[in-house]
Amino acid sequence: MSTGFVFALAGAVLFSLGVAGVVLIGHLLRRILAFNLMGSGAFLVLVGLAQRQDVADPVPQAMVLTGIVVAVAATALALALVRKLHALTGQLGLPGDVDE
Amino acid sequence: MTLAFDLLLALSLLWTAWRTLATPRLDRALVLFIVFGLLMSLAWARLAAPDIGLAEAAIGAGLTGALLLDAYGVLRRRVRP
Amino acid sequence: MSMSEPLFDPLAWLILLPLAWATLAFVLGPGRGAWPAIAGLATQCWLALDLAQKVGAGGTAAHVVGGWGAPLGIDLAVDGLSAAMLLLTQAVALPLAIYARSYFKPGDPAGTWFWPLTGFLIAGLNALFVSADLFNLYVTLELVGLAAVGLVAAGGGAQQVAAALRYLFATLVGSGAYLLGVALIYGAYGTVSIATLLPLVTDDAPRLAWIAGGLMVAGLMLKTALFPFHFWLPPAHGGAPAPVSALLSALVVKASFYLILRLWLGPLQAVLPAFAWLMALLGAAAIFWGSWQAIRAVKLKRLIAYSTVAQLGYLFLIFPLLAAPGAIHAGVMQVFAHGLAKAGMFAAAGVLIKATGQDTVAGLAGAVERLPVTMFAFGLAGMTLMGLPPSSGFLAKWQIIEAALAQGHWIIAAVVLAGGLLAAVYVLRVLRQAFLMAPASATLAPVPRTLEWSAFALAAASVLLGLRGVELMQLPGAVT
Amino acid sequence: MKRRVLVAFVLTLALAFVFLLAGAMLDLGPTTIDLRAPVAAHLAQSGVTHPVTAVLLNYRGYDTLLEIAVLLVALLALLAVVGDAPVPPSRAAHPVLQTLARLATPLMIVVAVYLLWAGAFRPGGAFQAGAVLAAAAVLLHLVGLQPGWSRPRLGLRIGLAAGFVLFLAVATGLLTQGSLLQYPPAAAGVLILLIESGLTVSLALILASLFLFLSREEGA
Repeated sequence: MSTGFVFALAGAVLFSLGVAGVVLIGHLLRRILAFNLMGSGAFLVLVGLAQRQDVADPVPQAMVLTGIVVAVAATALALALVRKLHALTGQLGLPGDVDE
Repeated sequence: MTLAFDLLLALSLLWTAWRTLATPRLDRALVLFIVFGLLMSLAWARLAAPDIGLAEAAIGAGLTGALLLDAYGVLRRRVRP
Repeated sequence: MSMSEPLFDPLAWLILLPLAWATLAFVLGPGRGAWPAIAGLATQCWLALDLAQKVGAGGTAAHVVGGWGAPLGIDLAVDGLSAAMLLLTQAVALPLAIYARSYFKPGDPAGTWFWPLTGFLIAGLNALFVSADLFNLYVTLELVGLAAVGLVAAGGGAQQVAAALRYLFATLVGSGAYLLGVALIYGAYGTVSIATLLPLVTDDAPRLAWIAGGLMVAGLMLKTALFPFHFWLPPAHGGAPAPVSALLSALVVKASFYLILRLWLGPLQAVLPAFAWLMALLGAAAIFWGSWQAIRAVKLKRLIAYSTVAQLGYLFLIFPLLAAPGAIHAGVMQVFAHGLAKAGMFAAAGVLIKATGQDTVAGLAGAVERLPVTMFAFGLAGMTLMGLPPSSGFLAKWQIIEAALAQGHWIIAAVVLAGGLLAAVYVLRVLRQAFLMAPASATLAPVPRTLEWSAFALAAASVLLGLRGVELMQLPGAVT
Repeated sequence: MKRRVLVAFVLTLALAFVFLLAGAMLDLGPTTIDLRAPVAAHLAQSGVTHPVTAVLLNYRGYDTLLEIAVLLVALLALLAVVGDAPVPPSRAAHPVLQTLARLATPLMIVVAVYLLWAGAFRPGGAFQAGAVLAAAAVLLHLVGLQPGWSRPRLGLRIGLAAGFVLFLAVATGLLTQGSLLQYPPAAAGVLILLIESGLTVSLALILASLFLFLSREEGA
């Protein structure tokens, strides 16, 4: 088994864990963490699967660089919303959600 | 040998990720998340992707971690002023 | 101006222009940038029309970004379907921009960054409609999604922020699933170019291609708010300021639908049709559930938002019918009909809320007498949603029924008819309330004329389009 | 009880998905297309010698252009959410920490310039350089030497947008070459360095803004 494959498999698990986290966890900061895990999983699959013969491929690597920047942008916006919600309501969960 | 290292690294990634979501204390979860980012940097180095490794350490673990810790600090202070 | 002059390629300028005026509006500062936006959108309308005429005449348009060509570089391509979407986007955005300029008073916190965010939103939509590269499409999806969330949240109270957060997580998980699908496609085929993938993905595609297709479509369904993934839409579209609700309902949810259709007819045509009846089933469920919730809604904008859930359902009824060319025409006509009518209806609702000071159906008593233009606009838009002739909504539903009966799927025809009746119930509920006598105590705040007439223009266009629908429907005949 | 069932259901679904995906990945043969060859073949005309930078700013530079737009949108959305708020008084950290931060800042600037310059031929580039510069600003903020930002004034807005405007202008100007971002090979290296320099400054400002505009909101 190649390095690329090992991390592609790990990426598949991470992605599923992240999605499950976003769906199941009510606490919003924790949900942001789960979203980031999901993203990291997708990035690992993108590069790992393309490099399953263990030859570096710059194209998916550049795509992941783009993806990381998009993820941090989304995280910052999510945090701004969470902080605003907390300032307005004192809550760290969304109304009507299943709680932890 | 390298396969063993890769497997170990992949398993630690998954374990850290799981603990990040499952650990009951939020501060510990945030620290674990930053550790996760650093492990990701290592994984990128193993995947011959040093550019992503650098970016992950600086942006993924560094900036995202700082944003999260800052938010955590503010939220905790608000709860008990 | 001709295609041989690359400097004036309308395809490139449809992306460059909104990026430029969005950035200009940001540099100009809070609340500024309305006029550059309106001027830019007017030019974009002309560019989109120009492009549609070329494509309608049987041509296609392409732009090889960087000059490399796929699969190394990124290609942009316009066929009839994308030309139609571009046309709708500019045609809806221009009147809404004129509306929004009067809607946001100076200093309104919801309008602080409206213009740059809208510019980036429009740029993202245009870029999405012309992109022929699956990863580039991911970036455009994120651009559209984050701009839309920012517009929903802007200056809002707790409910609006909560709605924006729900929307943000939905849209992020949606694009995350799409991205994993793209990763698998790249792993399986070594390219993300649509044109390059087209001959490669065949009936004996590896299992990974099926999983990729499922992931991409599931993510896009979440972004399109197809039942049962609609949970985020009513609070977001119902809670945002009226011009934002209009942009979101008319255009943003259509973008992810367009992408599903693009994948379905293009690179994943060997894989996706297995899910055709699942799509139609969910579409039918959306029609019934959305209409039922609209009938029960207390708040006016909530009612209109649930009507969007229902109207999106029709779009998914066409998937089992795609063997007949009429099905695509029906889909595009429904996208136009709902886009124009819903933009007009949300705009009219914004006027009514400003005038009555409350967002409830019950508060509308007497509106017909005091705001006849706006109520007429609401009625015209409602006509299109119900599918009454000669509106474009009628044409769209007629086409779906025709395609369904031609292939013996009478059940789809029955769903369309039932959906029209349900729409009549919730539209007439609003109109009946508006015809009631106003309580003597009620006073209406004055509302700028521009708001009333831009709402009217959109709603009237949704009806009048029915008379000129044939030309529009010839456009997507040229799907490549 | 209901919650337990939901958790079990979702986790089972996730696990099933992992197995399905892993199985399909293991089945995979070699790909028909391999982009490594064309990436390497055109490297000489791309203006840089590091393949990842060539993809990021030349072959797929259009992705990067839109990605900067995504960052700007996130910042705009953030500003729209948090609104105007007074800057809270910054809490000064221990003088030793402040001195350390003062010493670290020039060092980080040197690292950023090196990363930017190195990007043409080895790992590095505008994103990493911008992130390091942003980290310097965040560090200064954390020790109380850099107050949070209350509202983006004209100068800051110009700085935030400059990198994107430069990128957009180059992309548009190159339409004369035949299409968006079609660098003439002779000028590609210079143009890419120009774009990256602009991006470094703006990215640093944007990333720092994501932090500094958020952190002032604590007074709310």
